[in-house]
Amino acid sequence: MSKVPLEEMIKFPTPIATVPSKELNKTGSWRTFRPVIDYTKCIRCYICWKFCPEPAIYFVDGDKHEAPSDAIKKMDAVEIDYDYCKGCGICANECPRNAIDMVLEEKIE
Amino acid sequence: MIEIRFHGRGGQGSVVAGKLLALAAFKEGKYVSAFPYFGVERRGAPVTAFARISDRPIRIKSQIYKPDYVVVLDAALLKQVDVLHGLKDDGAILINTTKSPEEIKFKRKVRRIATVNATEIAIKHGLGSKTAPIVNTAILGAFAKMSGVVGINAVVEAILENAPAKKEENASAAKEAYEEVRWVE
Amino acid sequence: MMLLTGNETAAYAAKVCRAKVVAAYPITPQTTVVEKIAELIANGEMDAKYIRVESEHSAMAACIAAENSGVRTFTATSAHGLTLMHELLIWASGARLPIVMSVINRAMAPPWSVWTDQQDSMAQRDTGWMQVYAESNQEVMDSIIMAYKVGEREDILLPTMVMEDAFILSHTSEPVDVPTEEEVASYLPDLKLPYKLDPDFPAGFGSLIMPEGPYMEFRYKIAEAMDKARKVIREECEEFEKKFGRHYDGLVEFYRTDDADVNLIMLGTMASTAKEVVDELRSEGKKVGLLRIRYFRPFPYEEIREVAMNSSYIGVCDRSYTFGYGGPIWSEVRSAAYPAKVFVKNYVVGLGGRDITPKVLRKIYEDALTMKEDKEIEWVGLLWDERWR
Amino acid sequence: MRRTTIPEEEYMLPGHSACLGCGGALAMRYLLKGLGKNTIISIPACCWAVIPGVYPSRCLEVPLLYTAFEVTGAAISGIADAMEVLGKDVNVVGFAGDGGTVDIGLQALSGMLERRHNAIYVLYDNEAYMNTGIQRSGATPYGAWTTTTPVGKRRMFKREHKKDIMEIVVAHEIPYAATLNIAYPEDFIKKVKKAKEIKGPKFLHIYAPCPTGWRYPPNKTVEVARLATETLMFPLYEVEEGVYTITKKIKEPKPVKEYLKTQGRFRYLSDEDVQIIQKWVNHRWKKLLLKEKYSRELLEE
Repeated sequence: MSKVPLEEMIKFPTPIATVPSKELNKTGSWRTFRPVIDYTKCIRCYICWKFCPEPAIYFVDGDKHEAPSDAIKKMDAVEIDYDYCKGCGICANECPRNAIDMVLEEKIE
Repeated sequence: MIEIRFHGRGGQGSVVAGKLLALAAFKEGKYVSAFPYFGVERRGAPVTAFARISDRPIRIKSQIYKPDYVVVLDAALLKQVDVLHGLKDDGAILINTTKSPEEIKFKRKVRRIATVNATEIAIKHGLGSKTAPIVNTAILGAFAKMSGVVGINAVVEAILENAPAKKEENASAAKEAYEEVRWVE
Repeated sequence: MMLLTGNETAAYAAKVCRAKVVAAYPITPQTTVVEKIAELIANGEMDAKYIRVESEHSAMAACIAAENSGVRTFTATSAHGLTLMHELLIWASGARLPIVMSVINRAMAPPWSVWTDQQDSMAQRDTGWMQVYAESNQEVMDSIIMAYKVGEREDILLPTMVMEDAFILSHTSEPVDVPTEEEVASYLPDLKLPYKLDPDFPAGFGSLIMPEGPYMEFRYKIAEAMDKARKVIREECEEFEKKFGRHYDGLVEFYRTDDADVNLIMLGTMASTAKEVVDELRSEGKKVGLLRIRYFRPFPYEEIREVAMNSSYIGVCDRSYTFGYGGPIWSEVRSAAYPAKVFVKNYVVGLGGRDITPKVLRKIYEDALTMKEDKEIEWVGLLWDERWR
Repeated sequence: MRRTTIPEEEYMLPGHSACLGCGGALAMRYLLKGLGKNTIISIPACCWAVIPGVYPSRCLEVPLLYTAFEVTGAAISGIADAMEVLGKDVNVVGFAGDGGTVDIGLQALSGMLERRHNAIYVLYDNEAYMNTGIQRSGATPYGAWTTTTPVGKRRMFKREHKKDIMEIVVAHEIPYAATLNIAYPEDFIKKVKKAKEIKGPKFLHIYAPCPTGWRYPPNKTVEVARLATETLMFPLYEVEEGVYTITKKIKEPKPVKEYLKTQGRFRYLSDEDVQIIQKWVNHRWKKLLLKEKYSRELLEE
């Protein structure tokens, strides 16, 4: 699983872990359900970002996605990093506008 | 090698006496070691302490069973403890007592019996209290004279350097006991 | 020169080695080590933090954490305290932390006994700690200084326990040459770990490793370091002599072994007493010698093999027992001596502080001189009485 | 443009190995947001010994010293004092689970608090030995199924109430102790920041639900956590120099049944069992209100 060669791993006399987990472990492969944001409903309250235990939700420029109103569109939007999202569904559960759907991965094209 | 055993009670300073004696001999260029009875010391209970003095490095690490000298810090112990146990046939004993050496009788032969009233000397020099005088420095002065194992000057020097308090008084007590000690052969 | 007990010596050693964090819990007969350290700190003679932990287990845990932060640490314990630490002893060596600890060898209960016995430290021989057994207070001082020097080398990075026999050293005053902090500093530089806890170095110290990961490789590195330490200790003894003028043969001490037919092998204070017995027997024309093990870890198998090759009979004195088959020193000596065709007999002595007198040791030498091969293991000094004193 | 209610800086990286919906992962994320980069953390055996991933993986942007199960208190004592020796002002933090805190690590915790080391001890409480696979701990609540309190013919679920670690800690008279809940990140981080500014030993008790061990779907972690406070199963309060302050006032507490029914571990409970828990909750809440009321008088000293 690890991409680090054994020789490289034993450069210290004792195990001292220095490689960021995101370089080693794409936890997106754990996912059965994928959270999909409906940007027409999303009010950009960032509650999903706040409660993500990975964290796998990040901010992007507001113009990048649709929005329910022009005022909201001025706010930054969020995207889900599917490389790491494990699909726990907390975001969908906590979303005050029901703007996140949990879609079965196998149905995703 | 000379081996010495001290008899006292927990809290009387027998262990310190052993250490001061070793220190005095060490100052005279001798090899020394000093140790307490390896056990659980309780205040008031009879205790022993030991010292070895030698011209050669001391390699023996076992206990002392056959001392050359026995030093008794409290005469009451004579009735309670077999202070002569293991004392060599040509060994000698020093006792802190009000009695003269002639008055001390043992069932077995002892080469030299010495006595000194270290209690009186200690009280006179203000060491400890009347009911709990600290006699360990006085008795060392007497030991220097009766044994010749170590000189009084070295004893005084060791006391001056290491007595936790009343250095001068302790040294004076040792010097006085050095003069006062008497013995019979 | 000062007249110091073994325990006072250990405390002074921690001071002159500039230990900066001391975490320790009191236990008889170690207490005077920590009392002395507390006194030195209280008098402003020692500049260190003394963490008065609530157990020996926490003592070692705190030392591990402090040492991992890049600070030189010291602790001391005995018997039950040492065995309580067991888990963390393995942790310290696995984390490659050159902690130094004074161990006052004391018997394990039941029944309660506070006297000399080496079961406590022998039970730690697989923990990855270097182990050195002193026979005098001066050796306690010198071994602690050298323990930091050897342990902190980047090619070693292992912890060391320095043993004193309970009371026989811990509470016995002997003249000790105490070097100054400056003298020691010119021999022992400040601790410089190649890695330490630092907010600028976000790393996980000691994380999980799967069977295919390098767990085994890291264990091999400990073994390599321990093997290397054998050579380093011999070299450091020479360095030490140059600096402080006191000679140590290395991992062992040879005492009249060269032309001896019968050699006894032992460690700790009994070896000191045994030298008197060797001289006595030599004066009677008996060709006997003594190999004193200083370092039990790393184990001096080469020196032992050499002596075994040149002996007609070997006796090994153990002050502890591995219930099941012989004393630990004996079984290791026999394994190291193996290529030599020599009988190696085990004498078990001095458990629970039972005195090891010249008479006891003479009896053992006399038994060995008969060169009988009928009995592998013998307990000497059972049913103790006047005969042995 | 954006406005967030908690700091944006992340010191926990994705790619870690926590279960789906792990409350403990959220606890760490918020904790580090409150503490910042100048932090050293020590973690004993617990879920978080595994979450950073297999060597050489790390998922924190601060150094992490792994330690043995029962030594968190001692380890942070050692680090805190070493930092003082080195003259470094660093947040020294222990981060342990409930077993490692209220059971096997209690002695070391008590020692660290009593000696008043300058460090923060964080308990992330998932109410059982989860890393080893859901065994009962002293922090497991009454009525919970675990693998060592299984429910067979004999209904052997845990019959003892949760150990009150906060009161044990407060009895050490430390400057700051608080309860935190991952469902209330703003309150959570406020308390972390407060602890950071206080010198001496600090204790943070975090409620960190575990979908795997509590038998609820992972998307419900925040919901379950919120219910714990809304039903007063886990009230939020802080104790500063002995003075209690309830930080989340619940005007109309929901019945505990609302909370219990969300989790499979409580599904064996009869109405009487639920009443036992409700009585316990009511009693403790009343006690807490009294503590708040009477401890105020300490401020007049």
